[in-house]
Amino acid sequence: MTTVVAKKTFDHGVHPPTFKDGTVKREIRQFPFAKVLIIALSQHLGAPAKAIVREGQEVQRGEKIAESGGFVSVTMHAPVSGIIKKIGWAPSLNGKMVNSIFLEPFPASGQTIEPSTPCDVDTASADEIIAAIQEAGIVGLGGAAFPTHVKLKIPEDKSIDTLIINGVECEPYLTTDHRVMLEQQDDIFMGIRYILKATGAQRAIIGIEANKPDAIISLREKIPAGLPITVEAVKVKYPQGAEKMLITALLGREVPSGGLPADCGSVVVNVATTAEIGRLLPMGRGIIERSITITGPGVEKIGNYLIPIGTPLRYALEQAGLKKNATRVILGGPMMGFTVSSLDVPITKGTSGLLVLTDHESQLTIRKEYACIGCGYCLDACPIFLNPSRMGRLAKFEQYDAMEKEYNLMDCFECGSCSYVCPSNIPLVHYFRVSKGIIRDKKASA
Amino acid sequence: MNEANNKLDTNTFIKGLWKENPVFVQVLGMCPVLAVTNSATNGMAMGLATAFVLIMSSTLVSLLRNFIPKQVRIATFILIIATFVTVAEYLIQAISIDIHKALGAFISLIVVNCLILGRAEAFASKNSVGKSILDATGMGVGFTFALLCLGGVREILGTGTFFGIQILGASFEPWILMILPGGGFFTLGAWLLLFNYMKERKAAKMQEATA
Amino acid sequence: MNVLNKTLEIRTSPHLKSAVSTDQIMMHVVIALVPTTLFAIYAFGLAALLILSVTTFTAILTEHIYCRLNNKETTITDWSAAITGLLLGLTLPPALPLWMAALGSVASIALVKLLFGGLGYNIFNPALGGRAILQAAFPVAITTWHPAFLADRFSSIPSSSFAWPFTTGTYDAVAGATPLGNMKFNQVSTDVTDMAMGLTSGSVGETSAVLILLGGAYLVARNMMNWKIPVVIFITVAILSGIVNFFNPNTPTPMFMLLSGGMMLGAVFMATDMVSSPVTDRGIIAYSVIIGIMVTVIRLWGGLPEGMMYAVLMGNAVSPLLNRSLKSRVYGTGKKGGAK
Amino acid sequence: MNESLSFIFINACLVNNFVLAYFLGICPFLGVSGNIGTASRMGGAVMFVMLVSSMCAYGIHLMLVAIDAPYLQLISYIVVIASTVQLVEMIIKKFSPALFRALGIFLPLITTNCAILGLALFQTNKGYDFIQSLIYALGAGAGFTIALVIMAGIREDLDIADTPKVVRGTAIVLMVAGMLSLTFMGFAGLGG
Amino acid sequence: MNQAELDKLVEAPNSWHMVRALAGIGLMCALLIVTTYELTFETIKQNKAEVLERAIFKVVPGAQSKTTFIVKDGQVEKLQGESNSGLKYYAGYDDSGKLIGVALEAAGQGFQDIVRVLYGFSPDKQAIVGMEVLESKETPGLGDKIEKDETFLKNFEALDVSLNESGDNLKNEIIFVKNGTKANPWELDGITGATISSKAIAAILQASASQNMPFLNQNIENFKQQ
Repeated sequence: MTTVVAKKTFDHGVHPPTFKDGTVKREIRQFPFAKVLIIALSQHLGAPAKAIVREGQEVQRGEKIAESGGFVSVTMHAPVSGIIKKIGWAPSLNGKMVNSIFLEPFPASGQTIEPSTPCDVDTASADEIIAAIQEAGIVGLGGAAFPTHVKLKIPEDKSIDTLIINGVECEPYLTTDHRVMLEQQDDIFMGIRYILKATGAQRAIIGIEANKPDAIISLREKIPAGLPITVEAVKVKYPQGAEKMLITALLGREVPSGGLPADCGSVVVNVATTAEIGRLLPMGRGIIERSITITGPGVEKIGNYLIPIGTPLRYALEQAGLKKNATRVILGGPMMGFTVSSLDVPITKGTSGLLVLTDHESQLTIRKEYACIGCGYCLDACPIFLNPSRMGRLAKFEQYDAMEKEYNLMDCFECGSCSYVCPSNIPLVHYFRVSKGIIRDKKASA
Repeated sequence: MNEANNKLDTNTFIKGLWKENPVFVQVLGMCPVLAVTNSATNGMAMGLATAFVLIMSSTLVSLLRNFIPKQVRIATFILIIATFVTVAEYLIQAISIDIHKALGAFISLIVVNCLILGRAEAFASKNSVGKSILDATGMGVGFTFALLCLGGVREILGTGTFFGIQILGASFEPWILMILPGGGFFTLGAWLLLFNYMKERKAAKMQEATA
Repeated sequence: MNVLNKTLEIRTSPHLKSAVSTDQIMMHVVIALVPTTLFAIYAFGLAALLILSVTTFTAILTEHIYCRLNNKETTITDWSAAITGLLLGLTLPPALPLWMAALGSVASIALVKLLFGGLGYNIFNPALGGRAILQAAFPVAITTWHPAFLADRFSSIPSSSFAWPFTTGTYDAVAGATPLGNMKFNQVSTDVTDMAMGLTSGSVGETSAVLILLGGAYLVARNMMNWKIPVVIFITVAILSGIVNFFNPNTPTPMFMLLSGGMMLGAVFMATDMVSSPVTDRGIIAYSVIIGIMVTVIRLWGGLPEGMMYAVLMGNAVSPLLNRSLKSRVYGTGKKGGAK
Repeated sequence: MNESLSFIFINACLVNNFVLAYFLGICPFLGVSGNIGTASRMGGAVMFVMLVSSMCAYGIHLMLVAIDAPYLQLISYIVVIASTVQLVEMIIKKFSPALFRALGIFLPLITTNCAILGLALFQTNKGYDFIQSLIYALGAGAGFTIALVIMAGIREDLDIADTPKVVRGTAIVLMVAGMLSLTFMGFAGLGG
Repeated sequence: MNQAELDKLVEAPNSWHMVRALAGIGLMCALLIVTTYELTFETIKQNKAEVLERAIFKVVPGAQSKTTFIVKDGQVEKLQGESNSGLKYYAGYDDSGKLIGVALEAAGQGFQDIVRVLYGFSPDKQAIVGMEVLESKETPGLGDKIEKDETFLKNFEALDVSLNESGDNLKNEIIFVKNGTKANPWELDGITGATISSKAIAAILQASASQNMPFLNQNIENFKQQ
């Protein structure tokens, strides 16, 4: 394989092993339908969607089943033709119950999708494109699940010069974005055209980590004539895929503390999201499935799968096959992903990976905790130059005020680099998550 | 002020020795406590000088407590204390130049010992003469006792002597650290530690008893 | 499929850990000290072996007993007590009475480390803190040097080593003088190569600059030591003493300054102690500069021939301040964050 | 011996640090060293008062020598220092409310700070002239501030440390002071 | 708290009471101080004189009486009464009233702080014949050996300070040598382990002697009348 030399990057960060070799060569394959799909009405950040179907109603695959509950909210579509069994509470990732639509597929249906009104990139206005993106139910597929149209709606007082397409995929184990970049290149370029128009950016940069040379080279070759797109390689480092880090690496700019990428003239969209936009908008459809890496030492049939939204984890893992010693099921990557407490949780739009670890890996992370010895590893790891060592101690002794006011706790985006390197095995990110919660609660009640 | 409160009881005296010991419990008047306790003799001399000033000024303050208006009380207290300190200084010089030399400026610094002003303000200015003398004596003895404790430990370990008398044998290697300033801090720290420890144990026992 | 029915493990991210752990770091520090230790025993014979064993063993024992008394799990397995004991031993003169060495070891662990909360919370480097206490307590004994490479060093032990506890030791031969003492009091310089190779008199483990640097390089290669600390200290000392030496050739040369006394051991193994040095980048630089300045000032103008110990302790004392006042610029704040 | 100004300064500031070698001003050292900001402001206030009271003490001493009344030394020093602090407080309050807010609460505390009186007594004992006295006050004040700020930094760290219960409070501060005192011994012999 | 006390608290400040209290107490204090001062004055003076005399007789061995001289306008004069300024020379005489030595103070920087010493000069021997530390803060047990160490004090049985030919300076500087290596009468044998403090004494004596010896030798006649 050819290699690509990359110089661009950000300061600090860590180099965890990538574990991507197992799935990177496996093409995205269609996943079967589960017996019941659970479509949570709140699987994005912002207001929950409002169901527009009732129990017992029959729906077509691709049909709108819920409309957005506000501007920061998106539409939901039926991932399968079938019958609405129930609208009610179902478990979600963080343990809370959320309102969901339970959909039972028709076993014999051809599962074709009805045609709809397309959005033409050449004729539509910026606002029309943004509305279409919301209508298509598109959210950030990188993991945050933030409604994409909100991100692309640039405030009046700001302007964007550069659109960054995030193809970094720095989380270990995950390869879905990598596969998307190899398999859906036309969709990506089409998506970029939509986004450029929606945001008014003059150029687009696709940022890809240097460990995906095949994607870099083939995307470079396929750039359609006349489009202001470049493909840039960035160094392999975690968390290179974080918005702020990618902006710094590619543009040398910093997003102001507490601000948005738009504050420094850029907007970052995940590559899979871009591909979705480029694929769905010309046909006027909505997101009904997404590609997910199912991997980890605890999985028998690892690979990248195109899975209908709403598929319960239990069904997904049954299909992929679990090993006996599996202990930990993680939604997302190993650095920022969450362990699930129940396998009845459905796959949502934000799910980029399903990682199963075994006793062996589990043992590596459960080690004796020592007091902070001030080694400074975490300071050298923190991509935003915080002092996790100090903040960890402050959190332990419940001095949240100092953490926020003197040590910029709120700038932490919980990438986990500090916990990863900590030789004393202090759960730093966990402390920070809890502390941020406490500070937010305090502010809310004040 | 009720009658029972005005009675001369032993508690007024005893509390200064132990329960409210000015050094170990209230941590007052640290500067002479540390500075001159490099030997038992010095500690003792300093303690007695302080006790003298404390008792005399408490007596006078108590005697004059109805004569001194509230607004100028601190000023008069300081005046009275400074007077007795000056008196003490001349007396010590008359008794022994060597002790005066060893204690140096720290005799004068008794003036700013918060213990004395504290007792004058908190006790003598509100209580009868008899009670005030008792309280001052208790505090003074407690203070002297504490200084002796510190000075004793520091002298024994630091020079192998106690009140100048060799007690640890001629071949004892003195821990010079103990008579240095650092040793003063360490020794007082260790005494406080001991007091904390005993308090903790007592509290734990009490808890056990109630549980 | 019964795997799917078992209780899942709930953990917070990240679910990956780098392999290095605190006890391993500590263990590697001990490994890095091995060449220095072996050379110390080779140079000073049984005396060094005894003193190093006594300090190390006492340190470990003190920590163990403390944990037992407090009904805690023993913390000696984290190797930090061993490091403290070993480092303390390396900074002591070879013929020091063993009871003093043991006392110093107890002070290091109990007073300077455990009272402050144990590993991670100590403000001062325990080994140096213990040595400072010994220096203040027994100033004569701790500045009485023993010549290196005596012919009978493997067969006899200096009589002072076995002085009865709490008594003064009797010293055998005419004491050896350290290069720094010679420089300060007799204006006699020592050959630089001798000092680099460790052929001079001095504390048990401070004589061989080359082996100390080797140990340091080992730790730096494993990213278990901040190389900036020794490097900045060396640069500061070299520049300062170079300037002074330029105007007054009677003062020691920069090379002499770097190779003599506890400079190497202090800069490489004491100042770099993770717990008692700052964590922020700029704090580390300031810390090292302060140590460099202070050691030069004490050596050139102060009353003492050697100031490395005091310099590092002073660095430790101001570390909390440096950590607070010299933070790194947080991403997106300050000058760069505001710019578009 | 006519001591050089640099010697006086270094000696008062480092070698014989008022707090760590003479134990002067231990009360504020133990009381106001919990927080770096407070400590540095307290240090500034003490330094300022030291300068003023040093000048006053020099004048009083001249006067007492003139009227041959050495026995009034202590009493006049303490009275003058107390009233100087009051006066300074009033002046600052009038002319610089900002400075008053920063230093205000410390000024009354300083009255009973033995470092101030100690300074006045020492400079008289040592027979310093006016300039020497000022430098001495400056050195002592700087030394006090340094010790106080270093201690505050350490105590802020100790607040978030797993110290055993029995040493918390004054005991651990004294232990730190002991270590600092040992550290400052390294400065011995400097300034000559 | 009863009613009477509450009344006292709200009572308006009475300036007459304040003045009365302050003046009364001030007067009383002044009285107390002056009384003590007068009562102890003689004893203290005597104590101090004794201490000084003890020191002088120690550094000028054999002296039985002393006279204090000061230098005024370049002239040696007997000190009348008290004086706090200027260097004093204490001449020591034996039974027969013969001058046997002059004691004077010197000071310089030691290890911790200024060291003040008193040393005796014998015009006959042209040597320092005694040294006493008046004030030092040298490290106890180490630096303070300059006060106690017998071998060190032996240096001052006869430390050569004879003048050079022109008589304006010492022939040989007083120099410090390492313990046990003293070879010449002008060398000061140091103390092992207290090198810095003993070296400081050498420096103090050298500075003071080179300044004072020529003067003393020139004016030695003036000191002879008791």
